[in-house]
Amino acid sequence: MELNLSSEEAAFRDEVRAFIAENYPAEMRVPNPETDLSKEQMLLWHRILHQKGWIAPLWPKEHGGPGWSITQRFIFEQETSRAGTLPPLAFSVTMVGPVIYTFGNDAQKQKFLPRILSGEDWWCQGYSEPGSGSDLASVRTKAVRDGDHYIVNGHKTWTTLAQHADWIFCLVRTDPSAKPQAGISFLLIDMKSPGVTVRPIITIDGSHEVNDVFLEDVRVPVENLIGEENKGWTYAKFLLGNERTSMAGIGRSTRYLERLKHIVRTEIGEDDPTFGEFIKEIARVELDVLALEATELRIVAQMSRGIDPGPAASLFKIRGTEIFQRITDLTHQAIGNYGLAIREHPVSANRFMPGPDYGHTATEKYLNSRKLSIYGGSNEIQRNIIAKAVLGL
Amino acid sequence: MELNLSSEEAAFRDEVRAFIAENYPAEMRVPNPETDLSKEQMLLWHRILHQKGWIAPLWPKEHGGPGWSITQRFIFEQETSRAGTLPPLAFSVTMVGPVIYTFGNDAQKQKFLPRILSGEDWWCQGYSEPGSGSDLASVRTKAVRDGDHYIVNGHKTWTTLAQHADWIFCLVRTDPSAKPQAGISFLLIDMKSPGVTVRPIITIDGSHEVNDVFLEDVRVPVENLIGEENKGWTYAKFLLGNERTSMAGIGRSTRYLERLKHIVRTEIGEDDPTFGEFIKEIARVELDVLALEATELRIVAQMSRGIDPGPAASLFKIRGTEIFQRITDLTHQAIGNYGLAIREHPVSANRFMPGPDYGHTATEKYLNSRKLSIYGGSNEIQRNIIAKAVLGL
Amino acid sequence: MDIQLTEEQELLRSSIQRFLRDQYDFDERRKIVATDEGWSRKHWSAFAELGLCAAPFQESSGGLGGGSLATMIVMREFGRHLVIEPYFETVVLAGGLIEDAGSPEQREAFLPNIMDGSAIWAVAWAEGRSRYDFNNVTTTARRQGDNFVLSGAKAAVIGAPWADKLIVSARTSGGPRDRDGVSLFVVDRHSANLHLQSFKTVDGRRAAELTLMDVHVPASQLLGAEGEGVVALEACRDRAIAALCAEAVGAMSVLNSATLEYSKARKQFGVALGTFQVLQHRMVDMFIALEESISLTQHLSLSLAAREPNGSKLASGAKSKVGYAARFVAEQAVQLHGGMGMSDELNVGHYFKRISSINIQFGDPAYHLMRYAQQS
Amino acid sequence: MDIQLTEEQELLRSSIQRFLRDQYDFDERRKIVATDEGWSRKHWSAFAELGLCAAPFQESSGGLGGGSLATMIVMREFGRHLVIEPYFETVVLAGGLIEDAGSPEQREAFLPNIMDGSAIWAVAWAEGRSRYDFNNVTTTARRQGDNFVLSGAKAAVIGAPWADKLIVSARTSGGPRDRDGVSLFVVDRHSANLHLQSFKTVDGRRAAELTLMDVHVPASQLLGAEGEGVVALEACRDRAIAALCAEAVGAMSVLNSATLEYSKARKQFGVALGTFQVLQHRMVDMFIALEESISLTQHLSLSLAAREPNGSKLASGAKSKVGYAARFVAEQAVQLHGGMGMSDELNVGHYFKRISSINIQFGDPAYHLMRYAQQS
Repeated sequence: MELNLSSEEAAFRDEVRAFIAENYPAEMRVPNPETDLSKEQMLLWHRILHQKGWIAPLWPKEHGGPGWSITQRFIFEQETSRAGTLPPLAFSVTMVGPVIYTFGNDAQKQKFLPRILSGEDWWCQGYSEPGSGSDLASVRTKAVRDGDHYIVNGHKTWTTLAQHADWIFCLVRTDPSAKPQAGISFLLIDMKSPGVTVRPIITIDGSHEVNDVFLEDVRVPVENLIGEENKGWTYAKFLLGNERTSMAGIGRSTRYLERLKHIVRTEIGEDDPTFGEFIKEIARVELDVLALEATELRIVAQMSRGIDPGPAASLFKIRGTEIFQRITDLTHQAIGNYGLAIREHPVSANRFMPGPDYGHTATEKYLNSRKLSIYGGSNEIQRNIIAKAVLGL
Repeated sequence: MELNLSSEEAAFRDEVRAFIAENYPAEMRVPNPETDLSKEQMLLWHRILHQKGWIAPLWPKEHGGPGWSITQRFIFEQETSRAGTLPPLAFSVTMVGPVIYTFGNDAQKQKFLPRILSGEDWWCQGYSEPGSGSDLASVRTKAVRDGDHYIVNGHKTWTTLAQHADWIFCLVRTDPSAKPQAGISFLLIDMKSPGVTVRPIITIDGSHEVNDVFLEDVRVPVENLIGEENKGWTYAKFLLGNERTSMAGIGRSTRYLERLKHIVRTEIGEDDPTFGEFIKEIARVELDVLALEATELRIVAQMSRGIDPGPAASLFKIRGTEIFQRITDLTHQAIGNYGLAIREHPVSANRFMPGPDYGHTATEKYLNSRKLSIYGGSNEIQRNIIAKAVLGL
Repeated sequence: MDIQLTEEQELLRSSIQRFLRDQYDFDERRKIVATDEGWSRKHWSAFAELGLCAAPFQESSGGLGGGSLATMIVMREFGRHLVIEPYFETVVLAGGLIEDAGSPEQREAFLPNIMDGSAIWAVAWAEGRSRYDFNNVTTTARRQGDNFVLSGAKAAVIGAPWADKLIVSARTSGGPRDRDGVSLFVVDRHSANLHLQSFKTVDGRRAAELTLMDVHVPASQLLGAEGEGVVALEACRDRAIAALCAEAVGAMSVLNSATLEYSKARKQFGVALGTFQVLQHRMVDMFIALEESISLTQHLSLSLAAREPNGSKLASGAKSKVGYAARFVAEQAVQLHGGMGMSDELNVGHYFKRISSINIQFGDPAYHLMRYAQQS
Repeated sequence: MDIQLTEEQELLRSSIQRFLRDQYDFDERRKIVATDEGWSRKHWSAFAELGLCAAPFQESSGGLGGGSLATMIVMREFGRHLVIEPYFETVVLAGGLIEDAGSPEQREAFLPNIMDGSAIWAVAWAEGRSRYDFNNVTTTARRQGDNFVLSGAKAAVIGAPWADKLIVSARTSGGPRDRDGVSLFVVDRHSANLHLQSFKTVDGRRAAELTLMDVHVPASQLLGAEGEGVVALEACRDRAIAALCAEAVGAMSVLNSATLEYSKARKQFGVALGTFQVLQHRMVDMFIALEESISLTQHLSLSLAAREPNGSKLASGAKSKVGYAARFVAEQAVQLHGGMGMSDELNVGHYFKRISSINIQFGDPAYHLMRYAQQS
């Protein structure tokens, strides 16, 4: 693509590429890393990156970031995703970390940031509640001040990997009389606190990625409040805006597209009447990826010239998820009759799965990727955002 | 299709088919009947049907209808549209006629109905106004009572074939202080009245089908008021509901689809990489037509059992227009480079048109059919109607 | 239903509806799927008692003579309740093949046990690389005295772990992709040298990979004419498609109602989801998709009942159009249910998965669209 | 623009913008199209004075050295104003072919008149049944002494009625669909035995069907190597596609702004059209379609400028993706303008028609999608 790298940048790219090749743990190369790894396995790469000083590309140097340029960050992002490495814990590094170093006090920074970088603390996100959907300001979980503590009661849901988490960052309602967005505070809660219960939610692909988190009379020290009481919505929005990079998922889509091509070439003869349809649809998606990648490069070029990318994140989220859903759909179609089968979790049980290896995760990926247009602000919400922010409607 | 015809019905179908074959005027078989015929030519078939007594299938027998069953009407509709006959004047026969015999007084019935049936009067519709779009109740044309007359001032637009019309039926505002739908009346206006001016609107396909109609101090006798003053919206809605049949356009789509197949077979080799794409897209449309036809038959079967078809008209309008637009789009693509050419109107000038005959109307039809999803209540409005009427949203 | 049902058909339909409403709600179904066996013999017996297993067969075969319309009625209701029991495999596929291609002796031997619910069948036509073509058969059957000896592997045989009998396609002559030379055999599920590797399907069923290592089958178990199995399977597929379309229509109708209801009840940003115009139009398109699918499915069933000559082409057309429509409805039902749509606890995802499987069984929408196109 | 333009490129762009804004609004354009000739020599001279006709050519050819990026800049602005003059035909197609395939003598003979605006050219490659393939050539050129004698018919040659010179493809050897054996000739528009039947195109241009009945062309007018015309035309097509994509992007950007503005101003049912969520989302998709088209068009122009090896595959990809995007934008712009969108008086329909023509020129989106797919 057209992002012309300087020689320093090219050298950096080569360094990243070599580092991944040499250091990415072999045991993390499983059919479906998102669901097939234990907590300890998931953390292996995180810890390697931490040791290298590369765990938090977005963080300022003073807090432990590598001090990279926007282009370097982009190169790192591109190389890691193309290589198919499991991203570091997003809820820790990308989400709560920046909130803490931006809005937290010194004690909070000293206590939490190093443990985030090292992977010692695993964070999960307490935003969604039953019935909130994309309307995150409709928080009903209550926190009532009681001396040096808040007493928290409520029910968080769709909490990703809460089963592994040491801490949860929560939106809680501290002023029930204020307008929805005004009475919210941002609290850090130790998952080991009495009154915290995690209940698995099994999704339609059979995996356990998300959970209900019940909070019953959980006592949270006031020192765990971020910033000011009732100002939590500001921090929450900051956090959501921080997801900007990598939502296009070019690296992942490119990898899955290559695999799809391999499957189609192996499974479907050129004389099969649907062969032409497959290669045409693959070409279509490939062009979608190319156009999105070229758009991403334009945005990176603008950002490095100091231009605000605006709601580019929404565009990337919409198109990136549509593309990936389409790829998983086509892959599921490509494996034909074996699309009827699905792996049983936990895979450690090692049950029989029919058909060629490359098809074993096709069904679960097709099902699992349905979530992409729902979670993280549904694609309908993203279109609302663009309509408002770009089109002024 | 599955509508099993009784032997009487089959005989009727054969009779209709034979009548068309023997009587449809050869000079009406022009490349694009909607735009290429003179007023007199357009009326030829109308007059033949009138003589036969078949001009107004929907009308009660007492007013000149043929007294057919719902199934007979359906058969007639199907046979005429499959044979590609130009439909009789819709604004006269299907629209204003039923309003007059339902809501008009005896004098109006005696004056207007026979002339509608015979084709002596050509009617056009004065509903749309600049800026009204699909919001027809936003009528701004005013009619002020002055003794035995109304003085009408206003501007109607998108008036189909007003250049041929003898009469126009108009929605006019008689009570400016009432709510939008409450102050409207339904007036019949002689196009020869002083103050009526017709100005052509040329559409993007270069044709002259629609017009602006300016009304300046037009004096209309009060005897030309239909029903009660300020009740016009009721009659207008009745009229719109009367368009129910034939909106699916199965006959027309079937004919155009056959022609498309012929063009593709002639123009595109089987070894052309896009051949597969064409036959696949044609198959897709053919199935859309088949599904819509089967739906139409279900509705006819329901209606003949006395079941209200509900908002079936909206479903037919949406899918019928989407299908026809797709067919004209594919036909335009099929003729390749000659899709760059378009006939110049009036065709009587007989200017040079390149490429094979079957492609000569492809471009204008593609362009012209864009109107179908806009006129007659845009497809967005039709979806609103279904959302409200069927889904209760 | 929109075509006028006969009194008998109405009776059939209302008896199924009543039974399923009372005995086969989503919780009950979940329990059945979670059992070791994965299906319910109790409910199966009830189906047989209701006459469902005999419904489509000709009266001359001892059936109720309901034909393809009876199948449509049953399958549509089964689709509404995600019935897991192997009615499609036993009655529609195997029963249909036996009635259509079997000898009088075979019909007499096998059909009564299917109709009274005492035998479960499955049909093994697919192979690892066959995709959706019946002629792609590498499993061989060679004559040895009074027996055929079958060797090879069959793939993704739905219902095989539950079955007493299997119908297996194997090549008696010709090359691996020849249309001629494929024959059908009735094989005992517990035959020597027949091995099953079972697995669960995405829609809660059980299926198996079959390995046949010199399985001996008496020559009397050859079903239909030797070498003409593809023709029999193609006719079987037309009936199968009509049944699957009806099942899809049943599933779609539940998804549409559930989505509509949810959108009216669920509030977001202070108003009901259903007030958002984008979602309204989405639901209108789901409504239209369902209406068109009902029409086309009925049209197909009626055409098969009347033995119209273009029935097979029409079957491919319906499989494609209804398949695309069902996928659209299923995907949008999940989308409009938001996070809940992704949860295994709600029924929506299970309808999604059944529709996704229907779209694979006997060929996906793209496969049948091209098949239809090539016959146009 | 989102890539950083050089100072020179910025200058080029702003000078075109200023000129077109002042001298080429929609009314002016309408008047030009309505003239007998159908284009404006006055404006053409101004383009030449602004340096547009020389912009893309190499400095060694006497051009300004702007290359494919200059073409992109010019064509995008031309797309915004629906410029009717034959810049694409003369500069991009013919000029590009001469610079790329011509001999030094030919470059010297022809390019100066193109760059100073004094000569109009057109390229005649298509035939009645050629569709979009350069090898489908039945027009023949046979050697006769110092001449070639051309016979046959060429189809839908845009700009031919305006042209002084034509580049005509004809077969010097091989069968009617062979890739080898097609040659290019510079033919005087007023040659003896060359007949034109002119017609108007849907986007307001003029085109012609050409009949050649033994047209004598000096052998010196053979452009490029004999028999290798297809290769030259393919390279020409890559440049043509980049130019057409840029023009489409310009047209789309006007349609998007116009639609957005209209939706804010136009009231229906008492509120602005733009408050309806369905229309909002439609316009978001139009916005996304434009953004992606800008990106891909820039990517293609940069790749051609850098002579990337996959440029030709990328050109097909861009023609397809930008073509589908532009069609979507154009159709929705008409739809959202309602009746007004259908009126010849409003500019929207004219952008629609130009986009519709762009999608035909040098191959439609489906053709190029398959060409791209076959190279993947």
